[in-house]
Amino acid sequence: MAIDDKVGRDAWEKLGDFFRARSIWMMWYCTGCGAIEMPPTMTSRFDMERLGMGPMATPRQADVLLITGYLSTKTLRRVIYSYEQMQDPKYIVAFGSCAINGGIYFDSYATINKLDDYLPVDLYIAGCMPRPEAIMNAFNTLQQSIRKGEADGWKRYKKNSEFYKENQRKAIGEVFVHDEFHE
Amino acid sequence: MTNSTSNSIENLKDLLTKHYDIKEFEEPIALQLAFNIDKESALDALAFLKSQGFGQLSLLTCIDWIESGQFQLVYILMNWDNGIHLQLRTFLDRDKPVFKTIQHIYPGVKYYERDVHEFFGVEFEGNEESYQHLFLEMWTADPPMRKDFDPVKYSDDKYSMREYTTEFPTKIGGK
Amino acid sequence: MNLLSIITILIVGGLLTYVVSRMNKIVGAYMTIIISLATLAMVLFIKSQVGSTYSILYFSFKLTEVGWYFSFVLALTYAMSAFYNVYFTDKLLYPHTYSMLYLLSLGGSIGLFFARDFITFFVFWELVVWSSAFIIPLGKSRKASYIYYVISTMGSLATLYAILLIYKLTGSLVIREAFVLLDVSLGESILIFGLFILSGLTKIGIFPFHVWLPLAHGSAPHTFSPILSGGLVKLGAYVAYISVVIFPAYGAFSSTFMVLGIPLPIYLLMVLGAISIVIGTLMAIRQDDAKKLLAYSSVANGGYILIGILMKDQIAFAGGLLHLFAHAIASATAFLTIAAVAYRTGTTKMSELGGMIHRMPITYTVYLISIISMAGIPPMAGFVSKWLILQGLANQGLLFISLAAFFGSIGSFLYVFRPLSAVFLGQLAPKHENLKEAPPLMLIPMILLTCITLFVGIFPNTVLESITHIQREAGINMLELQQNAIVTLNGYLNAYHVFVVFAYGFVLALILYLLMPNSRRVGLMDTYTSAEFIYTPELLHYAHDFYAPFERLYGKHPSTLKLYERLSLKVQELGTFVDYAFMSHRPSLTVFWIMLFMSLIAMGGVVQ
Amino acid sequence: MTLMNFFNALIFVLFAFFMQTSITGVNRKIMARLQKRRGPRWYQQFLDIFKALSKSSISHGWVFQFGVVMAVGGIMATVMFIPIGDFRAFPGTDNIFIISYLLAVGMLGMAMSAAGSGNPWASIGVGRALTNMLAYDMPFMVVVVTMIFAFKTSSVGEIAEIQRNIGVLGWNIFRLPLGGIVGLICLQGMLGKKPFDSFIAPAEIASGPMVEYGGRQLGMLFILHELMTFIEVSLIVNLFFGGGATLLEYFIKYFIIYTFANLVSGISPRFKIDQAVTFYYKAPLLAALVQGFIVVFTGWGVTKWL
Repeated sequence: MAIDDKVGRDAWEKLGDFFRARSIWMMWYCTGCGAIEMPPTMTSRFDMERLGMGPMATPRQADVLLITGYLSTKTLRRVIYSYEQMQDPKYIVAFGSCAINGGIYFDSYATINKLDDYLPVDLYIAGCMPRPEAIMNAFNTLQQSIRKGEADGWKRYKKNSEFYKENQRKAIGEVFVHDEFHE
Repeated sequence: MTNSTSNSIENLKDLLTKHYDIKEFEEPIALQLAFNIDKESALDALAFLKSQGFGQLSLLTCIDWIESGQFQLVYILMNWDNGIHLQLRTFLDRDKPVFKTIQHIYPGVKYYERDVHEFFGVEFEGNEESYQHLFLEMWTADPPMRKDFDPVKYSDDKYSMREYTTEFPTKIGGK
Repeated sequence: MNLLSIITILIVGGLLTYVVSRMNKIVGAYMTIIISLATLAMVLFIKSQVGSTYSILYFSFKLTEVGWYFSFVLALTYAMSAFYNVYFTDKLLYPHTYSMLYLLSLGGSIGLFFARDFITFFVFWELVVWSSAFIIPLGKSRKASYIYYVISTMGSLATLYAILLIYKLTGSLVIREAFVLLDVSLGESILIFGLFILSGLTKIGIFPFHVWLPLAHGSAPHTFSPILSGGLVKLGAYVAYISVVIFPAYGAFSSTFMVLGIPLPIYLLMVLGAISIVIGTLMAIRQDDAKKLLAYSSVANGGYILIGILMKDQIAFAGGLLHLFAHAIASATAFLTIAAVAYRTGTTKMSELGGMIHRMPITYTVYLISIISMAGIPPMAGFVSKWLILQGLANQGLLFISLAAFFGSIGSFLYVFRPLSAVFLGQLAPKHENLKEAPPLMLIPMILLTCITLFVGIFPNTVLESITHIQREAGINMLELQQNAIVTLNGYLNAYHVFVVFAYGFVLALILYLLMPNSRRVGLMDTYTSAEFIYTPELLHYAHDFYAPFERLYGKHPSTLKLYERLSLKVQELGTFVDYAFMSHRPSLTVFWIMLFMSLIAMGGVVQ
Repeated sequence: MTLMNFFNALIFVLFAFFMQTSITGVNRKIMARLQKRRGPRWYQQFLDIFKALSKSSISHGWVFQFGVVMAVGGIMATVMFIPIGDFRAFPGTDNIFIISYLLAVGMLGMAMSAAGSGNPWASIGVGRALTNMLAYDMPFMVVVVTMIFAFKTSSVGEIAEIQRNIGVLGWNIFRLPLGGIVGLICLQGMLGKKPFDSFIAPAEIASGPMVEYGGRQLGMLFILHELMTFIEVSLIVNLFFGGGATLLEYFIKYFIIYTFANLVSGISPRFKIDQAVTFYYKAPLLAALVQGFIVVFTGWGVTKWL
């Protein structure tokens, strides 16, 4: 599928987006403090499964990666490695102010401030941990944007990948860590 | 229970003052004793205390007194028989902070020394591993816990900030 | 071109090969290939001369249907495994004796199958036992050869005793008449039946006598293991055939207690077969060495063959004989593939191997098809034979034996999958990075055997045809074969239909698969490791303790080998006591014995 | 083996897929109601499968892809052998042993491609799946052998026929009560439902064999799972509940049994794999053997029945 901004989606991708909008599998990677909001969203009061969303164990099977809170440099390396293991088309939803502008950890030497420079974010949810209502509303918006084809974070990542790679290198140096714990 | 431990703290104090010239003792809370000791006799004090029943080294940490240009190493020991915690504190010079490893006394101190080296830059001769990183991955700047390290400046130039364009409406009901 | 020429060519050829390979090893190895291929061709050629008898010196042969079937299976396994001799000669200590014994054992077994009287039968039986006993120590361990020789001689001596007993009772040595003339009491017929079948049990490796099989197969030279498990195990099946079909076992034991229509002695043997299936499967699941694993699977499949032959009815008997053929091919192929891997990597330990498929794809496919047949999965020959055996057991209502049979067939999924995943799939270790595929001369027999397994799996009637001839010769009502379907009392199997529908399903799945966006090739190490960076493939390869939770269930199991060792210790103690009591020169002992006898005589009890 | 047979077979496979997938969707709603939530739409399972098929995917080598196609092909072939009422895609091939061994082709194909992905989670999952198969198949096969011995036929369709001739009381669940109970317990193992699904434990071994599948392989494996469920449940329906004379009757029985299995799975914990093996080798195997002895030696329930 040749990807460029201007050309619309071909029929095959439109059909795909129809299915992808109604059945999104969430990767089970709780990167920050917002992950505690997921259980109430999944269980009986809010029931995420009504939207056709559910948790899946591995990046290969998942569609959406939830960045639920601040991202330290070490976590960011693992998030980037998992994101690249996910299958296209994939989406990213960032929870809370820490992903938007660093939040209360803006001055820390270990956490990044603007997630958008390192990973293509499709949707931000404001709040210093958004409550399940906000999360459900966000998932609805995500589904509409997928249906309309606006959730093209994975296309942006592919298209200007050297922009992202450059930012990643500047912030965290090498993604693949070679030290005594991993050799 | 308390009178036996209180007199054991007393005879602990006499024991220590007999061996080393310790000016004064502090008792921050019950069952806890803190005292300062000079760098040279700190090592054999630790060995001596281990033989007195202080089998557990709970913590090794470092305090950065930047005004007086000194690092202060704090060893917290614990005696399981009478439950006494003991803080052994020594001062190091801030510019060239060097101390000896005590792995032969408390083997568990290996990772504490590595942690203190990573965050303060204190060298522990004899513990070659302490020169590697423990928590920080691929860290190139100088140790972050030192007071002369400015995290905000580091964070600003390493991690890009989000620019906010501030065009709020000048007056209520603006354009 | 008749039977005598085959046997003479083999015996003389064997000695000739010894001389030739003395001069040049490789030529000796090629000689074994040529001669065994010639034997295979001749065996196929003499199929038309069934029924004729020959005699030479003291030996007399009779060309029977069952003899032809067994020798065809043997000749096929020998011919195919001979191709490997060329590559393994330099690894052997005495390659010339190996080539000679290789051909002598083939000659012995073919002579055995066509023996008309007991003397020829026993002579050729000993020829096979001796030649294989001397080949096994050429491999890794001598101890395996001792144990093998002791157990099989115990069996053959028992058979010799039975033969002499029969000769005394009936006065005739010809196999087919001697058994018929036997009209003796129940006890004596049980004795003769038990003694005669004992050598069969030891050769197949049934429960109490299975101890030698894993040791011998596991440590035999790589090219001889396929023959040991594919070929020589079948000699025991031939003895079982004789002792059940030619010796009127069902008639002689009709007066004993009948278990669901089967006389008790035969039912006990079937229970032994069932136990050896269960033990073979459980032990095979635990093994880490691929060859030992396949050896234990031969113990399990030997149990199937014995049960099939002992049933002696329309369905299970044919199943037993077909399983003999299918297992011979499947386990020979599996051993050959493991030998190819061992030739390239030098080890058969599963925990040291991994990811062979990326360097030896053809060997992988051959191994896959052979284990599909060994596990008894549809499109292959193994399925048809297991189907027949299970139908026969279900028809007879033998619950315990069918339970063991199912345990064996489902258990076989576990132990056949273990080498597949530990040796061929999984991570490729860097030290195996620049391995090459097996040499071409090794690929020929593997591919040939795979095609045979597949062909017999789709058109089983080609082999079942000759099995019905055996049933006619043995006087059992023949299996009903339609165009290429098998019709039995309570089941219908058209293997060709099953294959066609399987292929149809495969095509449907392939079409659906190809419609979708194609997949991007990704390296083996780029896999989900909970977002951690791992760089050592050996550590990421899962091969050690593959079925750990299941193996823990029967961790502390009693081992028959230790039982025998304790037994031998007891015998030694007895020996030392006797030596001390009677053989020593101490006067005190002689005085003691004299006093003892005097007192007995005095009591007067000894005289009359 | 005319062309009509093949066309019928294709229709049959599609019917089996759509019926089972919609029943799974309805069951997901029932499971949700079990946990006091509303649950997804009934056609959510279709959406999941077609979404998975529409995504791009990775491959770890030719065996990784060939195994999946072989597995789904084998299972599609098995579905063609299942009889419903008097409808049989290929007459005369619905032998129990062929069906249960062709199921093994599906299992082996998936096992081969999972191990081919080189991920240790997958190999652990496959090892557990095969051990699980060794556990639940023993009691079930003993019951199957008793049935073959009792009814003198091993074709699934004829067994269902025999039961239907005597009417409702002729069902094997009543004639061979112990056998029926063992069949339902083994169904729980066959489907890989909750008490016996340690081989796809999502948190413990990252969903076992499915760890490296994404995109079209995952979609194909979902289809495989649906078809396998169809085969196993329809086996139980035909063997123990008299199969369906009409399609509607068959559908009702099928739905009740599958929902029952789902409800049992909804409320039960997960066995460790060796606990599952010891569980199956205690009570169910004993019950199956007792049932077998009753039928073989006394003939109650088979020859002496109303």
